[in-house]
Order: sequence, then C-alpha cells, then structure tokens
Amino acid sequence: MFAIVEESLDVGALIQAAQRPDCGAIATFVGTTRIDESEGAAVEYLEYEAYRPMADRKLEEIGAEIEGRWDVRRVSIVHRLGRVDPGEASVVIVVAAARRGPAFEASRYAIERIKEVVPIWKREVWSDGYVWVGSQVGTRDQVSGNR
Amino acid sequence: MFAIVEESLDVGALIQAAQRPDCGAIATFVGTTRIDESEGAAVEYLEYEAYRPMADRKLEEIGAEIEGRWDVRRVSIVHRLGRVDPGEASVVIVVAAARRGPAFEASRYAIERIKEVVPIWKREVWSDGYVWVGSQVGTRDQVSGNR
Amino acid sequence: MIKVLLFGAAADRAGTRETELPVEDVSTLAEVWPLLAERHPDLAPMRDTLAFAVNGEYARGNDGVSPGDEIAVLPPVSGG
Amino acid sequence: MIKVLLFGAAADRAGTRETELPVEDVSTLAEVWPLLAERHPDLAPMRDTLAFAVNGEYARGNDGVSPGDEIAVLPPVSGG
Repeated sequence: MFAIVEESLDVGALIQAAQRPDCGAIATFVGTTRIDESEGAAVEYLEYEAYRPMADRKLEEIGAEIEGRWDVRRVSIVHRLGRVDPGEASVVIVVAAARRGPAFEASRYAIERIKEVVPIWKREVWSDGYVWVGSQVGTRDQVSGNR
Repeated sequence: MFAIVEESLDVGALIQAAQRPDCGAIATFVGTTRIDESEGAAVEYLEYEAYRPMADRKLEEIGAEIEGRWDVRRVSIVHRLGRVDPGEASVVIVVAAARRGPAFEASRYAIERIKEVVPIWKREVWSDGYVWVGSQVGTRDQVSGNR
Repeated sequence: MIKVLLFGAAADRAGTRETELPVEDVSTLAEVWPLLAERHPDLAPMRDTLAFAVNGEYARGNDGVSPGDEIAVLPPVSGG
Repeated sequence: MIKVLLFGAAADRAGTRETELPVEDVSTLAEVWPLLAERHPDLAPMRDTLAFAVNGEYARGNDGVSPGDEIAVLPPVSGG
C-alpha cells in the first residue's frame, strides 16, 4: 500500500495490516519531526508538500524496486503532507518478509530512495523564520539564500 | 522498556511511546509466527518459554549495549511467552534516535543479540508433532533426536 | 501553452506556484529555463540545484516539450 | 542441595523441568553434568549443544558451585 495523505498516520494499523502467516519478520521505519535547535531558535513544526501524482507514482516505483531486489511479501509506504508537529510521524515504511534480513534491508532502502527521488519537500518552521530543507532558502538569517 | 509478557503485544502503543520531539527516526522490528511447511505438514503455532529472571536481565543488558554503541534515545524490547499463533507478534523491538542510521543499526543488533544470548526457547507445533527450534528435539519424524 | 509548476523553495523564490509559457518559444526542456529565470529573477541562483519533470517524470534538457505539457521545477527533494 | 532447572529441549529429554543434587557431590559446574546425565540418560546426546547458568548468569565448567545455588541447563536459545 502506497499513499500520500493529509491526516496523521496510524502506525499500529499499518503494521497490523502487514502481519501475515507467511511472514516471520516486519521491519518498520517511522520518520518523526525532531525539534532541532540553533542560534537560540528551535524548530516548531515541519510542513510537507508534494508534486502529485508524480510523488504517488514514485512511491509505487520504490515498492516495485524492492520487490525486484528482495524476497518480501508486503511493502507499505505512507507519507504525510501538511503540518507535522514534533514527535509526530511524517512517513511510515512497513516491510513484511519471510525472514528478517530482507525486511531490514528493504526498509532501509525505502527511506533512502524516498529521500532521493520522491518529489516531496519539507519546510522547517523555526521560532525565528523558516527554511526549505535541502535548498537552504527561507526567511531565517542563517539561510544562505538570504545572505 | 524491557519486558517479557504472556499476553499479545500492542505494537502501535510501543511505537507511540517512542515518539519524542528529540528524535527524528524510529526503527522497529516485529518477529511474527510464520507458517512453515515440509513433508506435507505445517506449523500450527509457536510456543515460547523463558528462564526468568535471567531473560529479563539479558534484555536489559542488550539495551545497555545499544546505548553504549549508538546515539539512541529510547530502546524498548518486549518478548511474548506461551502460544503465539500465525501472524501474531512474538517480539517487538523499538529504537528511537535523533537520526535514522543508529536507529536502523541498533534495531538489527537487538534482534541478533536476542537470538544469541537471551534464554528463551521456542517450540514449533506442527500438524504432525513438535520440534524445539535449535535443538532439533521433538516428536516429529524429521527430528534428528528421534532417529 | 505549456504549464510550469514550481515547488518548495522554487515556488518560494519565484513567488508563484504556477505559470504558463507560450508554446512557440520552447521545443525542448532546456529552452524553458531562460524564460523562467527572466520572468522570476530570484529563481536564477537556484539553477544548479534544480531538477525538472515533464508530465510527471524526471526529464533532461534535450527532452522535447509540446503544447499541453506540464513542466515541474523541482528543488532538491527532502521527504521522509 | 543445589537446584537444577532444565529448559526447552533439555527439559523435554530429561522428562523434568527441575531436579536437585546433593551439595556434597559438586564443587564446580563441571561436576554437575555427569550426575545429571546419569540420572537422565536421554540428556546425554545433547551435551555438546548445552550452555549452563549459575544463579542466572552464563557460567563455565571451572566456575564454583555452592549450597543453595541455582543451576540452569540451557539448550541453544531460540527467542525472537
């Protein structure tokens, strides 16, 4: 299951849906908003946007890549858009496999590929401005695009 | 949190408890009962037993090893005992860290160490007998201890 | 016309999320950039960091562009 | 007396999960095995696969054993 959603992610339900009698292992990755701090300011929340439907299709392509490379039985990737508060999940990856090796490797691969090819962008909203992660464009004084 | 319990495991709650504003990544491993098949028979369920409190202490030691080796903020390992039916979880490992690399590595390490040092044993109950995994002792014809 | 969508930092710098280009001015993706940078000078410094998509798939400068195509201006992705 | 606990396949082969040994017969862990194997001959073929714990910690043959100790006979662990 591959989805991009606006609402909060139900990690437990996604894992439960991957519990299958032909699998012995489920590896999961959850990306969450972390409060970063620098120069006396702190991240208040993250805000994600996507180029859809390209982003949806790229998630499915990652799933197909994984199924071509590892013996896995179920791959789910769900990414959230919009505002994601500290501690909340922005992405959940669930891989179920007969054995643990492929499950671990595939879940790691999925997050690395998401960060390489899926057209989703995050903006860190700090107490003193915002910055587009990866582009260093924004309204914070520290941002290179503002210098 | 390190625990050995008799009841079914609530994976979602364990992950939720690991969502923290100082962490950006949660890597999780869930071990589940897989229906294996051979010689016309199939695994019906697994049954786990432990040497307690040594097993509890070994889980805590694994947690301490992980905290000594990686920058992680929270490690939870919960192992279930007794009968675990197909698709159900026997073990849940949750590692939250600021960054994903340590979370992935530590969760993998945890399950490998559990399988090395924690005094827990599982019996596969097949349609035609049982076998103690690792010892190959049991009542199935295929078991070496019976030949 | 050719529709151009802008995302993330690119939308931010351009001050818009969508614009249109007259089709007679462009036949390859490479010809899009000078027109965009002229209209939105604040985009110019981002050039080396940007990727592009044509109709929802990553594309390169010599890929063709036709009437009705949708071009997307993609800053470095940062999902996850 | 010294308490001996057996687990998993070892309990299965021995036909018991717990037994006791007279303390005067053992002063090191190595001396436990012959007594156990004599009482429970079906355990004997497992010898090379077994580990032992004394009072809840893995122990080796030359580790001492004293009255009141708890010895555990541990087949290859298979948790997870």
